[in-house]
Amino acid sequence: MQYLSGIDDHRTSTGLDNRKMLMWAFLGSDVMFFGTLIGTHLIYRNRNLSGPQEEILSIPITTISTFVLLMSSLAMVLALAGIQRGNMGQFRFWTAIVCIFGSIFIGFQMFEFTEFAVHYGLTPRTNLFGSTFLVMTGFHGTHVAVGILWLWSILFASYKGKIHQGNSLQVEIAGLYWHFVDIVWIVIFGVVYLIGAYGAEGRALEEVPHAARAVGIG
Amino acid sequence: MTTEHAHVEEHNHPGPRQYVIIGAILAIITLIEFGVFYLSIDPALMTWIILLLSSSKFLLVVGYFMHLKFDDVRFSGLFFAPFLIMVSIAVVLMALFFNLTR
Amino acid sequence: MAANIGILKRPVSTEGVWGWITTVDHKRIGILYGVSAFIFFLIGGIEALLMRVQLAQPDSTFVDAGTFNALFTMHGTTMVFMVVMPAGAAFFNFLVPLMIGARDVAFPRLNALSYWLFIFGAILMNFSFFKAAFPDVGWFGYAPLTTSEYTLSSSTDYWVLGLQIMGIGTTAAGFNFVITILNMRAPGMTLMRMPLFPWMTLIVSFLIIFAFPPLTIALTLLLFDRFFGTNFFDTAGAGADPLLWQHLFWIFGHPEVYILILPAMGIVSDVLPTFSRKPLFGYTTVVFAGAVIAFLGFGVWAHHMFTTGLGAWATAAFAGATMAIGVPTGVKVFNWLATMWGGSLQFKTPMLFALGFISMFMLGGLSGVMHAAVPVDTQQQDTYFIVAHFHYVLFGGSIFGLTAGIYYWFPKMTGRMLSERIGKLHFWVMFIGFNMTFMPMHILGVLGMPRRVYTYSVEQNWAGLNLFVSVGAFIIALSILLLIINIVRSARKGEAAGMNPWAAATLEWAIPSPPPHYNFAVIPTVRSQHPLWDEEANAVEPPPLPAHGEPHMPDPSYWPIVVAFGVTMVAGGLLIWQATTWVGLFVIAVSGFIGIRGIYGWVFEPVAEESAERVHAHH
Amino acid sequence: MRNNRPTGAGNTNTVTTPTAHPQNLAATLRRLLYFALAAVALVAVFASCDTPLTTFEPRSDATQRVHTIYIFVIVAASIVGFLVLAAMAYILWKYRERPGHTAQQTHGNTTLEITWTVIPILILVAIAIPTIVWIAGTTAEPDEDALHIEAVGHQWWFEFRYSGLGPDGEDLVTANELRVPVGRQVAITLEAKDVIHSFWVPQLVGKTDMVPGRTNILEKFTPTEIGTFYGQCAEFCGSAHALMRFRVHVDSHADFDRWVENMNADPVPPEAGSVEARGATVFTNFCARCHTIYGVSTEEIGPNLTLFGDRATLGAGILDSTDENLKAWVSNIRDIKPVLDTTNAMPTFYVGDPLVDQLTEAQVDQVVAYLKSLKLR
Repeated sequence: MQYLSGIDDHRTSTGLDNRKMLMWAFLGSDVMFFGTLIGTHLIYRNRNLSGPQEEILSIPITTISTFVLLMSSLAMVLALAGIQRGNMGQFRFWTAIVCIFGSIFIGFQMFEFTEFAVHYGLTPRTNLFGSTFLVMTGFHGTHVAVGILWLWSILFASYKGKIHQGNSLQVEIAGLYWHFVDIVWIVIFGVVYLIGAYGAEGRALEEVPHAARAVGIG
Repeated sequence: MTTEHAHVEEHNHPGPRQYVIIGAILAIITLIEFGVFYLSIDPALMTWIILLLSSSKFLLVVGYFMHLKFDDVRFSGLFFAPFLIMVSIAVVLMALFFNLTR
Repeated sequence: MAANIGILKRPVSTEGVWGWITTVDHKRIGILYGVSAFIFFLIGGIEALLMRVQLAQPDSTFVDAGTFNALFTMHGTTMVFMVVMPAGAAFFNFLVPLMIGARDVAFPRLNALSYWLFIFGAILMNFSFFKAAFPDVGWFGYAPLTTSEYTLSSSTDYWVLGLQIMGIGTTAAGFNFVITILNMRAPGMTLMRMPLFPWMTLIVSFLIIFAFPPLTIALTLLLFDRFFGTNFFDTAGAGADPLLWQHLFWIFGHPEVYILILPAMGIVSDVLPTFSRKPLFGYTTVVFAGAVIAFLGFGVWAHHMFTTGLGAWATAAFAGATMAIGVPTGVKVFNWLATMWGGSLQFKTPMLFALGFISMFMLGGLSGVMHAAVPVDTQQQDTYFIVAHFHYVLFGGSIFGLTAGIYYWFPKMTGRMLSERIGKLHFWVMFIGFNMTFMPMHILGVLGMPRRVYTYSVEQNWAGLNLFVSVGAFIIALSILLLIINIVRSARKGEAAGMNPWAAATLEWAIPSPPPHYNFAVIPTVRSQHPLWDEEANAVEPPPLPAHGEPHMPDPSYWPIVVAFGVTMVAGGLLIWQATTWVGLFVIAVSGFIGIRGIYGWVFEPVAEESAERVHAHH
Repeated sequence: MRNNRPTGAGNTNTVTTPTAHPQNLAATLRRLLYFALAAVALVAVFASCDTPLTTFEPRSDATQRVHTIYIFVIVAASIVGFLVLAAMAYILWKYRERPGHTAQQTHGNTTLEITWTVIPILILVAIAIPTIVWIAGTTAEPDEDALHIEAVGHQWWFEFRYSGLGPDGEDLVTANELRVPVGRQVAITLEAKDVIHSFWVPQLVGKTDMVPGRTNILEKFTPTEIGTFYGQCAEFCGSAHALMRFRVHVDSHADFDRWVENMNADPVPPEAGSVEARGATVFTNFCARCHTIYGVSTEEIGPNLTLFGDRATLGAGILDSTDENLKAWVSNIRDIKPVLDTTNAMPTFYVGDPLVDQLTEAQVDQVVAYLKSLKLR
């Protein structure tokens, strides 16, 4: 056994940064977290004894909010690309966009929850659908909110000079988290909204948008 | 080391142009999903179509926006190992709860 | 630079009580874990003894039904979450960085946070004793018994919240050790040169980060049911299925079993070669078997539910998967035996406990195979046969393995030897007491005695065996007393250990005992699996500190305990909220602020104060 | 590179501690042997006792099938356990540290390792085959003439409903003491009213859980012997879980038919003016709010008490059905059993405190006499 001297404190065995690896491990763990929530929702489908269920999901509105979240993800990579090239203006602009789009998404979700509560009388106490759906999407919304808080903090820190090209890894890690929140929503939108609500009994036909009917896919 | 590493990575990273293209594809797929929802087809077929479309969106975001396609394979392991475990567990649970095993 | 951001001045001293509270040194955190686990071990042990007094004779009125149910609930919860897991964590913390040649874990402050969350969660749960009563729904907490409809006291709320907080801490520790082991190894310390203990730590850490989320969700759903009136487990009113809880709990719970046993397997795999004076037989196989056990561990959860009416084919599939786990487990046992084959066996105390582990764990494994056979399980499920089985695995396995670890590494941790004489006495008393306690439980199970009963009638004819078992339990207690005596004696007049008292092969023995706070003056470069056996540095003092002085180590920090306190008090606020809404909301708001403030303080605090400039320049 | 692998004591770093002497080891092994012998003797003593919940005395075709596999598995596990322990003892003896003996530096042997991977696989396959055959067998449809019963778990008692055997072709309901005829297949479905319980009669049938919201199917079984068998709730179900027991009376066909007939017949009203008659009034005024006696009352909150006088036990199989026990039970159930004070819980009727008492002591005696008089004709 030999002893090396002058080893760099920041050397890692794999050459990968500890913090980035931590974020990936965390995301892996979060997969189990959301997987369990979505799984719970799915196995409780169609077990309701009473009250509204999937027929009240609004696909047009959720498609828009999904689009907003997807575009925030795009803004996130553009912000990262900006700071990695040292273009702080680009970074700040796109980061602000991410936060705004994220907030719009939260707004959509609050609108949806309010609609459910006011018009359909659906709260987490109403029935199984209310419990599983609202807790699942609520946890997702909480993740989005944490992401917004995180990115605002990074944005402010960048004005104080604490975030710069040299530690763009901070932005990359926050970005990984943000994209993860996005892919969770991709799954929820596909599995819970589209597949879940497809052919749900009592779905109002008027809901088919005129545009869709016009091109003959209604 | 971190900065150095980041620079090395950038060589094979997609740039803003590709990101915008990916973003457009994501938007189009979402639109297709929206359209498919209003088709009157067999629910099973619809399920598979949506699963296919959603997973391609999933893979695009993970692969490009999260750089997994270009990054160290160990990150993919950390992410996809639990993903596979979770999907298997969910499938088994659904089979159990929908009484497919009786 | 950072001191003026914080409302709290950066702690600078590592001395005294505050030194321990603000410590981020993995060795100190390891000792905190170890001491806490030992205290809870005594509490959990007393709970067990009270149960055994109650069951020593039929129709006993020593405790009433509610107390007994609280005792077995807290005994199970305590032993699993507050003893074996933190005891494992104690060894992870103290040893893993030493064994892989690192100066600390990857995230020292996160490490401190893990400990404080664990201890606060444990205290919160035990606090229920003063407030309402101990939780009395079983450590498995099967719904719908845990819903507010059937549990009138608030004790279950303490159980849910305490587990939740400990779970967060444990998960954080899991992340830390995954990264530490993957990323912080010394040069040349490839994964396949790592000793078995860090290997098993890595596997356990993966199990933790992937298995705890389902428990977190299950607890959250139950918490929402109890606090906010959701319907996840409301069978009568909403058509919920109570099996959901069982599935989620055991999706966590079965990997948890391996979280409890794999650290002990790692310890034994490192102790055996040292006292056999030869390398582990089939290193690759033992590592691989550990990984396979962990992986299969995610696919067998429903064998805890064979009697719940899963359906024939699901039952058959889970039975098959369960039996499959027997194979890598068996392979490990054979490899341990082969390690001793041809060796020169020294029966020092750690070796005795390791041998106790192998034999008792194997018996536990064999009885485990028995109830993998579903028809047999219909007779054994929820009887004392199961109690016997998992105590052979968790006591005969985990506790014997961890005790082997205590005797083996105590010299490294403290610099003093434990007495071999008392140690051997401890082993034999514990071994005999253990078998007296748990072997007859197999027979009780065969004779039909159900678990979790606070009483039984004379006509069942279980009295004699139960009395025998209770006597055995007190013999175990005696053996623990011997351990305490041994530790106290060693603290007073234990002989100095020296660097490598067992002439062992792994890196932690290449530095002084106890290790300096920076572990290695100079980071070693590793060239084989047995650096101290194979290479020239054997028996040579470690190199002196380089000219520029001690390595920079992370400074102590207040923020971990502040964050942990904030999180715990949010839970406390929820409990108050149930009684007095506004006070509760106030507490939640204040402690939520403390928690978030703590996170910000943490984020903007440099890892080490004096090196702040250097780190900044580096970026 | 010099190989410095230490070969035992004598290494510079080793703190010399006394090594185990062979004599000590031999003595230890001998002590262990005595201990094992004592344990075996103990088993023999206790196994010879009469333990009504034993899983080792099958009295139905179902438990007989399980028993065969049970014995096979125990024997297989014991042989494996014995062989491994023996091998371990041999290794410990043969390779103990002694002067002039050094450790052989082997690292592994692929052939050996494959061998001891394959052997457990073979043993496990041998156990898996009967397991899977047994599981497949449980899916069989019940016999044509099977006796269909629905068992419902309550906190903390068992309700048994015989399909179609009751008045007007409805269910015939009884509680805590199940009666079945010998030699006829019994097909039981399991349900629960509140929390999860488990139905288990070790000598007749293995356990299956009673899950609220689900209907589980108990393994079908045919009792092979007349007698009384003990059952027990096997899933923790709250404070009185330990006291949730029941009995199964396996009767001859004639006795069983007579019992069914008697259950369906209207009870003979007690002689006017007798103690029993006054008890009947008390029953109608108080007990009938929760308990059914066919022909007298219809509420099904508590256990059905028809033909109660013929039951051997009371309180879900925890007490012998004597007058004193019944009196204590009716007076204050809370002295006997930890009861959750929910709306469905049995009230306290008599504790000698006029502010609490709903009945007088005399009235309790009367209702006890009445209940005990409800016997088979």
